[in-house]
Parts: sequence; structure tokens; C-alpha cells
Amino acid sequence: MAERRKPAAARGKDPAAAGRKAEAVEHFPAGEPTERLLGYYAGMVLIRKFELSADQMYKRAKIGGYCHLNLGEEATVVGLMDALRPSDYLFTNYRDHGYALMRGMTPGAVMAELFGKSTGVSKGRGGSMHLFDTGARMMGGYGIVGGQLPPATGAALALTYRGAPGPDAEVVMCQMGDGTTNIGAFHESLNLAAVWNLPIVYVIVNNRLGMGTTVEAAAGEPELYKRGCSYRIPGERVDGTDVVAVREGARRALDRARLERKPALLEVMSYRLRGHSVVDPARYRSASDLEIAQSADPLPLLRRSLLAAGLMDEAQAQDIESEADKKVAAAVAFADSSPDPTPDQLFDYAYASPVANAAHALPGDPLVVVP
Amino acid sequence: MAERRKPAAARGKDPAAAGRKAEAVEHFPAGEPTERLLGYYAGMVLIRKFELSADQMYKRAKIGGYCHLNLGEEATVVGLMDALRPSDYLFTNYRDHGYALMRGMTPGAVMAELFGKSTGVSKGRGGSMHLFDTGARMMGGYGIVGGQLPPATGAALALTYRGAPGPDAEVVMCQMGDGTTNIGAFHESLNLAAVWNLPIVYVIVNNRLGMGTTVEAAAGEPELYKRGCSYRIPGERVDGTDVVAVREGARRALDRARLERKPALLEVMSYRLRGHSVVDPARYRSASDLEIAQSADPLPLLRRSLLAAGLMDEAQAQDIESEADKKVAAAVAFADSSPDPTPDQLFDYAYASPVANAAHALPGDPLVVVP
Amino acid sequence: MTGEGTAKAVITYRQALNDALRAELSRDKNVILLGEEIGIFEGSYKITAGLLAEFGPERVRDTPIAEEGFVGAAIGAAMLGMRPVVEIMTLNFSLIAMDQIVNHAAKIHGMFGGQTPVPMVIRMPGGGGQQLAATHSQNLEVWFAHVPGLKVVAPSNPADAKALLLASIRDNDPVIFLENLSLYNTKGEVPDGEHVAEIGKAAVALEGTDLTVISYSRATTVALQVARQLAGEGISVEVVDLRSLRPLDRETVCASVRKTSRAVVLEDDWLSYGIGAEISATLMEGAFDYLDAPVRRVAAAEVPLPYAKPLELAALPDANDLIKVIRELLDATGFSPAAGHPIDTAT
Amino acid sequence: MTGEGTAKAVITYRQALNDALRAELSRDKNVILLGEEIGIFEGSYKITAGLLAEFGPERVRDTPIAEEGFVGAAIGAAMLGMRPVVEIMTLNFSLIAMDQIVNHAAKIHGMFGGQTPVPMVIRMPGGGGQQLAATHSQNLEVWFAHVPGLKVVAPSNPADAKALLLASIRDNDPVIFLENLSLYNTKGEVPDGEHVAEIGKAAVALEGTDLTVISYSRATTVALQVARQLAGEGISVEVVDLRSLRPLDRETVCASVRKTSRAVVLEDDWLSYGIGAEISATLMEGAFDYLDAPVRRVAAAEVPLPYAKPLELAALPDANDLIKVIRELLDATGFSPAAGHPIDTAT
Ligand SMILES: Cc1ncc(C[n+]2csc(CCOP(=O)(O)OP(=O)(O)O)c2C)c(N)n1
Ligand SMILES: Cc1ncc(C[n+]2csc(CCOP(=O)(O)OP(=O)(O)O)c2C)c(N)n1
Ligand SMILES: [Mg+2]
Ligand SMILES: [Mg+2]
Repeated sequence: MAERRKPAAARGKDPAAAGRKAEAVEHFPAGEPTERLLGYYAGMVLIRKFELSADQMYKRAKIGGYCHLNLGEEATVVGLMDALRPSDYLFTNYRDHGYALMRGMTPGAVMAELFGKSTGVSKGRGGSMHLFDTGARMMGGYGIVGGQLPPATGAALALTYRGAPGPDAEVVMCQMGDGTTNIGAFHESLNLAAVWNLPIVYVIVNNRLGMGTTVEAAAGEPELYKRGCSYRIPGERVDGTDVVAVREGARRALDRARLERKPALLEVMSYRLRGHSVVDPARYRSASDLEIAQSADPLPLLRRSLLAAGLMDEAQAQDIESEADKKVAAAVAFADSSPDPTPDQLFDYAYASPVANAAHALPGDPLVVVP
Repeated sequence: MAERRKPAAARGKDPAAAGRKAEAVEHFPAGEPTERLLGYYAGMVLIRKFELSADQMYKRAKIGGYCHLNLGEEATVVGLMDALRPSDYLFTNYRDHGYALMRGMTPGAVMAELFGKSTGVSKGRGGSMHLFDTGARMMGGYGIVGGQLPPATGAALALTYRGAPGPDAEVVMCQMGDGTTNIGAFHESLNLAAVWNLPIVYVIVNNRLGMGTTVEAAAGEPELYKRGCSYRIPGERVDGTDVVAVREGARRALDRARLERKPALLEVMSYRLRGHSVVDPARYRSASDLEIAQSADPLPLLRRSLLAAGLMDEAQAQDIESEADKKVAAAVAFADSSPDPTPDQLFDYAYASPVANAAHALPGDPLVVVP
Repeated sequence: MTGEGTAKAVITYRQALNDALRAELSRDKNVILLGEEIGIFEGSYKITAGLLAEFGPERVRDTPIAEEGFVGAAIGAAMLGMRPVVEIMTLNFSLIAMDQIVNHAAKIHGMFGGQTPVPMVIRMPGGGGQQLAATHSQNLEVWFAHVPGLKVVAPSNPADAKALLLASIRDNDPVIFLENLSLYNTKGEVPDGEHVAEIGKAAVALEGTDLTVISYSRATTVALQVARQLAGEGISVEVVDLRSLRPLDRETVCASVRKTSRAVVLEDDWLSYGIGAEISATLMEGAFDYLDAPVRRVAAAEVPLPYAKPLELAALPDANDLIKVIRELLDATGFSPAAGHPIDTAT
Repeated sequence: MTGEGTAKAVITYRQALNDALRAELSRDKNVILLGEEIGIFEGSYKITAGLLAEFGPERVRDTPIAEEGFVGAAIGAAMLGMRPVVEIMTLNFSLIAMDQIVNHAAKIHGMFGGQTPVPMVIRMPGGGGQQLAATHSQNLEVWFAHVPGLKVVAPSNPADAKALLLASIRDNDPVIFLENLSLYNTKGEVPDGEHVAEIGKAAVALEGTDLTVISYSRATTVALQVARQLAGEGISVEVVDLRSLRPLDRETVCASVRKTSRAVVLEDDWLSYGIGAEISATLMEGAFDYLDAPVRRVAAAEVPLPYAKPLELAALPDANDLIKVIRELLDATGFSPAAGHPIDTAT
């Protein structure tokens, strides 16, 4: 498939500039197979529908706890995940539904996790923030900001004991939000990856906000892709509303990790269409800010572009969309009809190696039996 | 006094290059008052003699615990402290004896602290790593690597509530070692200082080693003054064996903090003449590495230069040296004859605000009195 | 308590905290608030609602996500005379700041020979029961309670929340101020005017004669509910609300159990090495000869708290668990209920 | 224990650890060591001496000063099948890594539904008494012992140190392996060959009939010394060495005290909310009717540990404190010593 490398000079610009997107159409690189582009659209639509459904299900109290959606980040998620191979490893933050779906976890098993069912990808133990699947090499969504970075770095360390760098090498991708670049774990992790030459790509999904805080208010260097400077890790910024641009940027970074066994930093400029989590009305957000985000919504953009380029017709688009509706409805039905874990299973995963005298008492149960 | 500003282009070079120092003499900037230069020599000699005495006292078991010396860093310490005003605040790491002395704490009270006496600057509670003096605005030596950075940053934050930036503004200097730039607290602190525009100068004393680890092995960007890049904090590197160069570099950084209320980063290239602490024989160190350090010893260098420039004669030099000997001997005598804190004082500083039911039991004492 | 207001209003725990912060920001210009999202977002749990608008971004300062950095910054600011009140969004994130809390805030006054106080407060909510899963549902109050140099309070009701927050802000030592997610919407009477509690004192929240339940924070609300329920059955339960975990008011705890001869500790945290262990050990030392039976502990099952509701419910202690243990203890000691002890529900 | 070596050598605790690490590095190529200064410096306390030379810099990996980073990196490496053994230079620095230890290492197996074990060991020495002052003299083992998902061991002698380190490295869960600065130079017999201890089991280190001292790590050496001394006076002290703090072998502790009817806990950490509290509470529950008097606790004074030697000595528990409390307890229970109980000092 054709490589569309942007001229180096163009990298580092924020291509998704305010207010210009609403009317724009994307131009696809020559040689990009149509099925692939339609597949991207299908993936993005699936994420969108899944997230809207999760929002509804939360309101119906089928889902509890914290629930963070990828709405607005669909092109980012799909582009990143298409660049990642099945043999690669992924670590993400808590905003992880779309990644799980694109990593091949079934919508039913993901929804079941959100519902806290025993058929969920983490057996109902983790919930929305903690999706995990060994087979998919999705090594977890993590709820502590920055918490995923050191383990992801260590996973890359483990890979250095497995084999040499090269076109077939396994690598790690570690996703995080913009706000995460300000925490100590970011610094320590990138530094370790640099001094140890680890095959890892750190991806910053810059959706311009950490909860209600702007990047400018939180980061001394708000051009986040430059923050590899403190470790001599090269950085690149791509347009997160353009799925192909994301994929290409991710590939370049992954190539460096794969072929040279060196870390890379990728910043994906994206938007958050809603509040921080489903319960956040985001009143702190100005109307114009929201408008910019909405005008950059990658879904209508890609739809329009595919139609305009004649790569998809309206019927196909609707097929894709209703297909996604069906998948999501089936996922909800599966989750709904799945069994709850039962209290007798509470200590099932307490330890991986069995151990004498483990404290497995329920509240109020006596600890010691007096003879 | 005359300003000797290096051309900007020269900044950032490591001026204390290997093996060139042994024969070199320093050239002093025009207009630099002789007494001041002699004062620098006197300060450096005092630190040297104090540290050698501390080493001896440790071997005689007058001093316990960990004890880290400034041997080799005398020009760095004196230059930094001369640039700092009495109204400024200082935070350092555990390698703090020289800073305490140059901040005006008496050698006797510093030595008494090392001896764990109640006349010590921290009343014998802190020891070598934890020298503190409210009056001298020496806000502590800190034993946890990087631990001093967040509090120092917060001290600078407090200053922003006190008054406007300007030539009389108070500022904070926060010293650390090269190895400290790899820990999370470094990142979080510099970032806070940047986004909040705090009047603080972070000083990295790059003595090329963190215990046995070289800067190159530990830091992804081993040119440490560049590590402000992730926060848009400007950095500068100066020759830590040249007391005037250190002072000038520190002044430039302090000026930025004072006048513009913005953080700055200063890297001072220095050498460690001995092991990490008094008990470390530093067997990991190559002969050539040690030779380089010894050839850069700032004491003979400054002595030679002052003699060569005719600013000091041999008799004056010997006077300065024997004066320092006397001060150190008096410090030891003072420390030796000072009283130990007594067990009844154990809970004296348990709390700053008295509180009901404080747990002040000695080992084995009952906690509750049964009626 | 100082102050003399007698009028009372019924407000939420959240509002009580907000009132206390507003009062102290108004009273003392050295008081500043620091934390993630406390300004424009008004706090993740809206404790700081309205304060940015009223006091501006320098007094109510949003921080980057950097718990170690901003907790440490509060320490340094306190050393220079400010009185920072830090919000850590939830207690779980305090793990990132632990070096600054334990190696710095708790040590600086003593280690430097009493030369600098560190007058700061760290407010944070703990607690499970919200399906926030393992990393977002912890309590860990026992960690802080174990550390000399810290003071640790855990108020259970709006009046104490306000009075203890005022006391904590005016205290010259670092105070860990423990809130609980489940308490924010609970209501209670708070007297008007300035009431400043004394740190280090437990309270007898409800008097009783047959058995003492010792608890703190959210668990006290459960204990009180159970006590009122059992009163109808002729069982007179005394509830001791610890309020302060460090210092621990051992005398009040022991005095109560010397009277009732039976004790149960109810806490939300994991059982082993929890607060209940210290309470039980304290009663061992201070009420051994008065005890009719061993002190019982009701606490959380020892697992990373699962997300799924049935598992979460099974793992966390509730009123039924407490009632069951109280009955077991009464049975074991041959208790037969007097018909309907009158109890003072207004306490 | 598995393995059948009967020959024994007298070696130091340090050497026992070094031997165990060497054995595991040789046995399993997935075992790697990570930590500050463990390579060219050979470890701050020389536990890893010679291992870099023998196994090279990839198996014995020096890290930058970044406890959170390299502890977390060990977690991720473990998730991919490595068996990292991390050295944190002293326990005090683990505070920086606490989020990775408690929110990640301890949670990942359970929170993700048992899909990935986290087979890693964190070795670190705690302890005071070396004049290292407040921030470098802590124990805090009770913090780790409180956390589900972790296993926590604290061996008191070279044989246990070796056998438990082998067990910890082969275990599929994160194990906190607590050493103590004062133990490194202590000597003891270590059987040749491969002996792998069972985690979660306490040991009766010395049998006795009159009183039980419960302790772990360095404190056990003090307890044994005191027991041997008091044996000469006709006082027969049983010493229970906990060895594992999580899981806690409650049955062995209770069985001993049901026999002796008197118990003292000796620990190096601060008293309130320490290990001793859980032991006392456990005895409350499991030996109440057998106790002749309340369980006593001997622990450190609750201050940030001062540097000055006289203050440090006053703050830390020692043999004299233990003897004093044992005598008080014996006196209170009307004990009169039999002349010279024979004791088996070889246990
Ligand atoms: C250490 C820590 N501090 C605070 C939080 C609360 N919190 C959850 S998400 C979030 C904002 C993160 O922003 P960003 O990294 O930009 O990711 P986004 O949510 O935008 O995807 C915060 C502060 C947390 N989970 N962990
Ligand atoms: C958080 C933490 N980790 C490890 C240590 C042990 N330690 C003490 S000093 C030191 C090396 C520090 O090197 P550097 O910052 O270069 O300072 P220098 O000693 O050279 O002045 C280490 C690892 C510590 N005190 N704190
Ligand atoms: Mg964001
Ligand atoms: Mg250094």
C-alpha cells in the first residue's frame, strides 16, 4: 500500500485548525484501497454508536462508576489501531472502549464489562476503565493518570529479551492524554525508554483538555510532541481527525521502535465532543470551543469525503451505519443477558500462586477459629 | 562591580574539559575587587578544610549515618552562594555542608549538627544531610533525591503572594545533583514553576556521577541544562571550577527570577574528588576519571591563579589557610564540648501546635492507664 | 468548641466543607487552595463550588496533574507562612504524593529541630461503593494514622466536617483531612457561627449501655443507623465516633467499653492491619478486665475492590454485617434485651 | 521446604541473599535484577556483589534514580513473562513508587479478572539504628501488609532469607521482600542445596511455655537473645517468628499463646497502627479466653527518628525494653520462675 509521507517540515503543525473543518473534505492518498477506507469508516461508526449506547446505558444505570467515551476521537483510535499489529502490545488510559473494539475484542464482551458481567473482558472486575485481553495483547486500560506508562515501558523492556529489532519485531504502544504529560511517571518512563533503547511508542491523544483544564494552563511546553526533547526522543504531531494521517504518523513511530529499537513520541491532535466522563455536563466549556470541536467531528468529515471521492455511496454508508447499530444492539443484549458474578467468586483472583493463610473473610466473619 | 557576560554562543559548552586544568591559570574579569577574590579563596579553603575534618571525624565515629562532602565542588558552592542574597531562600540536597557555611551558619553549629549535638543547626535531629537555619533562609538539606524540588517550588509560589517582581524581589534557589534530573519530582516541579511563573532558579550541580552512575547512563538528554526544554525554561551551563563563572551564571539566572518572575535552570559542571559519601571507596571509578577530577581541583587552580595574577602572595595564602584550620579546629572543639540532646527531649518537636492525646510513649510504656 | 452560635441549619457535608473553606479564605489571606480542577471545574465533587469566582485564581489555584509536585509545593509554601489547603481528587491519588506527605510534610518540623512549622491541610475523599473499581475505591486511612508528624481527622457528619476543617486550617501541623464519597450528600445540623473543633478528641455520638460500636467517617453513619434500629429491640448501643485517627483518643474508647463490656469496630477499609486492629489492641490494653468477650471487627473483605455491583456489595461492610456481629456478640455473652431502652436520638 | 541438602554453612544474611539471587539468575533466564547502583557499584549494601560480572548488564540492570519508573517497569516486564527482582535502595524510597506498588502491582491480577499474573519481587531494607535520621530510618512494613494483592515477607535469619527469596522469585504474585539494615551482617546456618520456603507460614523459632514473644525481621533476633537470657532465670519464652506478614499465619500465633497464656509483640516500627496492633487484635479474637493478661506491645516511639544517637536509642525498642515488659507481664500474672527450664537453643 502507498506510503504518504508528509514533508518533514509540515510535521509539528496542528493541522486540525479551528473552524475550517466543517466544510472540508479529506483527500485520500493515491493507492489507498477503498475497502480499507470503508473499513475505517465502519470502525469509526462502530465506536461512535458504541459510545452513544454506553452513554444511554449509563443513564439507565446499567453501567456504573466512571465512564469515559472516545466521542470525537474515533479517527484517532482507528488510525492508531490500524498501524498497530496483532503481535504488538497496547497500554491505554481509562478512555479505552474504542481501543478495545479496534483491537478485536467483541462489542458484546466490552459492553458486558461495562455492565459488570462475568462475560466481560475483565470478568466484570475492572469496568469501563479497565479493559484487558491477553489474546488481543491489550494490556489494560488504566485509571490512574500516568499509571500505564511505567508498566508499558517495562513491557518494552521485556521485548528486548525476546529478539532482535527488525521488521518482524514486536513493539509496545502506550496511549495517554495531554494532561498526563505533566506527571512524574511521564518523565521517568520516557527517560528509561531512552537510556535503555526500548521499542515503544508513546502516543499523546491531545484532546485539548484534561477534565476542564486546557493544555496551555497545564503544560510548560504546550506543544506536547516536543516534550521528548528531554530524552532525545523525536516527536511528531498529526491531525487526529484524519484517520490516514494518524495511521501514517503511528507507522513512522512504530517503525522506529521496530527497526531501530528506539522510543518515539506521537502527538495526535484530537477533540473531545462531550464532557470528561458521561456525568460531566462540561459547563466550563465555552460555546465557541465546543463549536470548534463539533466542526472537527471526524465522522461526518470522513463520510462526506468518501462520498465526494465516490468511494462510498449513500446506501453503503447507511449499510455500514445500520450494521454498527446491529452490532451495538447485540452487544447490549449480550451484556444484559449475561450473568452477574456471584459473591462466592469474590476471592477467585486474589492471588495467582495459591498461598497458605490467605485472608479470605467476608465482612464480619471471624478470622480465627477458637478451638 | 564589572559584569563579565560570556557571549551567548559560548554558554552551554562544558568549559572544564578533561585534563587541561592541571596547568591552567584563571583570568579574572577586569574590575573584580581583590578582596572579593581573596574572600572566594577563603570560602573555598574553609569548605575544603571543614570537609576533610568531617571525614576524619567520621572515621573517629564522632559523626554517624550518611555523610556527603563537597570536596571538589568548592568553587561551585562559593560562586552560587555569592550570587544569592541573604533575602533569598535556599533548598539543597544532602550534600549541604558547604552551602550551610557559605550561607553564614557558623562552622561550630554545622559541625555540632554533624556530631548530633543540641547546639547543632538542626538541634542534632537532622545530622549531616539535614542542615537548616531559618535566619540564614537555608530551608534545608534533604536526603530524598529530588525531595527538595517540590517544596522549593512551593516556596517560590509563596513569594508571589508577597510582592511584585523587581530588583529587590526575593527568589528561591534550589540545588540538586545531576542524577536528580531523572526523577519525577524534577519534571513536576519545573513544570509547575513554568506554568505558574515562579521566581526560582534550579541549579544542577553536575559532578558527573550519581553514586556510581554516569550522567550518560542515567539521562536521556545528558546535556542537562537543556532539560528545561520541556517547560520552556531556559538553561545555561557554566564551569563549576571557576568561581566567578559560577557566580555570573547564577546571577543571570537569579536576575530572570527576580526581575521577570520566571524560572531558570543552571547547570554547573563540577567534579567529585572522593566517593559518593565518606564510606564509599569508589572502586568503580577508573584511574583516568579520578585523575581528570583531581586535575580540575578548584583549590590549587584558584590559588595558582591568584598568585600568578599578583593578587595574593604566598604569605597571604598561608594566612587564609591557617585561618581556616583554626576555624575548623574551633568548630570541632565546640561540637565536641556541646551537650548531647537528652531522651526527655525526644518529643520536643513532635508537633508545632499542641494536641490532645498525642502518642508520646517510650518503647514498652503502656498507652492507656487502666483505672 | 469555641464560638457561641446556637442557631443551626441543616446542610450537606459538601456544603459544610464549602462553608469552612469560604470562611477561612475570607478570614486569612495566607489561606490558599490548591488542587486539580478545583477552580473552573469547581472540584471533581464540587466541594469548591463558587470559590474561584469569589476569591480568584491565585487563592483558588488549579494545578496540573502532578500530585507529588503540588502537594510538595504546598509544603514549601507552608514553610514560608502560607496556609495551603490541598485537595487531592481522591485518596487513591495520594499514593503518588506519598514521599512528599510522609518524608517531607510529616518530617520537616521535627527533623529540622522545630525551626519551621508546616501548616497545611490535605483534603481527600476515600471510600468504595461507587463502582469505581480497585484503584479508585480505597481508604488507606490507617497508613496516614500510622505516621508521626501527621494529624489525621475523619469527620462523620457536617457539623464535625466544618468544625474540624476550621481547626485543621488553623493548626500549624500538616493535617490529613479524610472525607468519604458517600458522605458528601448526607445532611446534618450545623450550628451557625464559628465553631472550631479540638483535634485529637473522639465523641460519644450516641450513648448506650449494652455494647459499644467504634467507628469513624462514613461507618459512623451506619453505626448510628444500626444503633437506632436495635434500640427498638431493647438493645442499647453506644456509638463512639473517633473523629481523629491521629492522635487517637484512646481514653474515650476505653471508657465507653469499660462501661458496656462489649465492643465492635466498624470500618470501611480492609480488615488486616486496619484501624480496627489498633482499636482492638487498645481495648486489650485499656479494657481487658472489663470485656465480656473479644472485641469484634467488621471491615472490608481483603481484595482489590471489584467493579461489579454484587461483588462490591459482598466485599464492603454494611449495616447487616454489623447487626449480625452485634447479635453474635450479645448471644455469646448471654445478653437478654431490656424492653425498649429509651435513647436520645438527638445526640 | 523442598530439596534435601543436609550440609550447612554459616554465612551472613547478605551472603544468603546474594546466593539466592545468583541461583535464580542461573536457573531461569527470565529472572532479571533491576535497581539503582546494583551493578557497577554492587549495591548500596553490596547484596548484588559479583552479579554484574557474572550475568552482565542486561540481567543485572542499573537504573536511573526513578523508583516509580523502574518499579512500574518491573510490573510491565512481569506481565510479559519476565521475573524481575527489584532492589529499592532503602524502603524509604518506596514511597516514591507507592502508586505503582499499590495501584498497579497489587491490583493488576485481580482487577483484570485474573488474566495476567505479575511475578515480581521488590527487595528493600528498612530499619533505624544507623543514625540515618527521619527520612532514612523507616520500617512501614504494616503499610504493605495491609494491601490485598501483595505478599509480604520479612525473614529474620540467613536460612529464611534464602529460602523465602527463592520462594518469592518463583511466586506468581508481587512479593514485597523486607530486609533490615541491621541484619545484613548477622550470621546463621544455611543448609546447602535448594530449599524453598512456603510463603504465609510463621515459625516457632524457639519453644517455650511461660510467655510468647511474637516478632519478625530484626526484632526476632532481639527476641531470641532475650529468650535465651531469661531461660537462665528459669523463664521459658517461646518466640514466634512471623516471617510472612501477608498472609499472616494467625493460627501459629494463636496456638502458641493458647499454650503460654501470655504474649508480647516486639516490632521495630512505630507503635500505633503497627504490626503489633494486628497481632494483638488477632489474639483478642483467637486466644481471649486463654490470656492471663492483656497482650503487650513493644515498639518504637512515635517521632520522626532523630539523628542524635541518644535520641535514636531512646526511640527504638531494644532488649532491655522487651525484658522490662516481659517482667511486668509475668509479675502481673503472678508468675514464679521454675528453676532453669531446659531450652532447645538449636531450634
Ligand atoms: C494520578 C491521578 N490524578 C488525578 C486523576 C483524576 N483524573 C482522571 S482523568 C483526569 C484528566 C486526564 O486528562 P488527559 O490526560 O488529558 O486525558 P483525557 O481524559 O483527556 O483523555 C484526571 C485529572 C487520576 N485518575 N489520576
Ligand atoms: C529517592 C531516592 N532514591 C535513592 C536515593 C539514594 N541516593 C542518595 S544520593 C544518590 C545519588 C544522587 O546523585 P546526584 O543527584 O548526582 O547527587 P550527588 O550525590 O552527585 O551530589 C542516590 C541514588 C535517595 N536518597 N533517594
Ligand atoms: Mg485530554
Ligand atoms: Mg552527581
